[in-house]
Amino acid sequence: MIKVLFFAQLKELLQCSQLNVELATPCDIQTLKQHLINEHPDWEVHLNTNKVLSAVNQRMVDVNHSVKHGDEVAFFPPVTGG
Amino acid sequence: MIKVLFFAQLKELLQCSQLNVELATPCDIQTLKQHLINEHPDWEVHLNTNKVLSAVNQRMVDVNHSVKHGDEVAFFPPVTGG
Amino acid sequence: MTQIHINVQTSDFDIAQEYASLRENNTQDGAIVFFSGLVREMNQGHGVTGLFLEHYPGMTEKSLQDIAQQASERWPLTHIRIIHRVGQLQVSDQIVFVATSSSHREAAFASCHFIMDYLKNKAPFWKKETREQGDEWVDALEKDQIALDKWQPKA
Amino acid sequence: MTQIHINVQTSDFDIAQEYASLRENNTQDGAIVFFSGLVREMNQGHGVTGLFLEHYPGMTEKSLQDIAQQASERWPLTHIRIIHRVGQLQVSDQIVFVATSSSHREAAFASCHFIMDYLKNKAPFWKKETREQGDEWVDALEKDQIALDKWQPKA
Repeated sequence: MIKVLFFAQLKELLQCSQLNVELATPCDIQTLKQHLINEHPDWEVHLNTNKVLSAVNQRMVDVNHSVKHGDEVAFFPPVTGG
Repeated sequence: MIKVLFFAQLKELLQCSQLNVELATPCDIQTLKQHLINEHPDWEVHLNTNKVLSAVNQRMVDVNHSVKHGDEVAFFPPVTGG
Repeated sequence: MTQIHINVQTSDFDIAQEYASLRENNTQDGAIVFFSGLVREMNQGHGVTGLFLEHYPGMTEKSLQDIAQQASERWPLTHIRIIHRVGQLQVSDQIVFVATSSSHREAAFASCHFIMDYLKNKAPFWKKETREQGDEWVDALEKDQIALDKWQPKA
Repeated sequence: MTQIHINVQTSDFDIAQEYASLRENNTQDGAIVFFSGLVREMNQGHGVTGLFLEHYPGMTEKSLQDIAQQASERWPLTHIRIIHRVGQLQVSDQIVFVATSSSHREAAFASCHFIMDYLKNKAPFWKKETREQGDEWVDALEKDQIALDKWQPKA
């Protein structure tokens, strides 16, 4: 199982802050995104954009980063703190 | 009359913090220095060095800067504040 | 060995207390640099009456720790303190505080600036502004990304 | 229009009070940068137990005003505060304080750093250290002069 989190405007657009995904792992972030889009076709416009950043186990990664069972994956917009 | 001030180690080396000079003015800083050295030959080693900075009327200037009657001229070592 | 303190909190902070902590039993540092970020009334051309800060608990602390660690490897620092607030803030409120101390001012200035530039780009905080026309998420600015260029090794 | 405050004083200063002055009625600034310089126990390789600061009264204030003026022309700043102490100081004492505030952090960081670099080279202060072997005037360092290079217009 993979725990998937969404933050900020992405969370609001998807109307979802967290869900669990069962996937043949290891896969990569892009595959996980595609899986989410297959389940929720209206998410494509929000997820399939280079404006969405990804983290695996609380570290930022790129879309080729691999994901395995037990990982925590997060998707969010560019950060605006400070 | 020109008011001449010395600061920090230069003041200690010359054992002088202030003196007044009557000079045919306008002249320049280098001429004023030479006048002081003529009056105090042991000051030459301390005054005729590029380690000594000059100010006229409380603004840093170079040795070609002109000096006139009523000016306040200061000589001091490189500054070390902050 | 740099002493690193990181705090992510809803409550306000007292810069005098932070400054006192940096100076306590500290006879080796000649230079302390501080940055403090405040909620502005005008941002990117529109009026703001409040600011909500969302973050990613867990990752936030890790990312700030990681940025502080990088700074401590790059400059000889005695202390690094980072405080970032989350939750609902008002105009003029303090948002973020970064302080670095070192024997020398160049290290203190550069490291404090470096930490802020990285925090702006790498730490998972998101600002939602309360505007007259309603609440809006703040857009990330390209200039904040460009600000990182100065910290890249020269070719 | 930048508000400039300059103080040359024998007494200590309270950075919390300075910070409060910068924040007072200030809803436009997003960034405050502070520098504070302290008396170190070790300097240029020898132990120090005290520090005497001589200055050139009159010129000191003018030169700080002039440096602040240059900074205010170069960056969009709301406030500049400079405090420099003179007279007899002890280890860990505060020597100098520079704060700048602006809408944006790049201006606040750069201007505070600029003011310190120019103060180090242009303001008529001289330090005499109390060392175990007796009192000695501090030598100016070449690196402080080199620090000005970064503020020259690029060729």
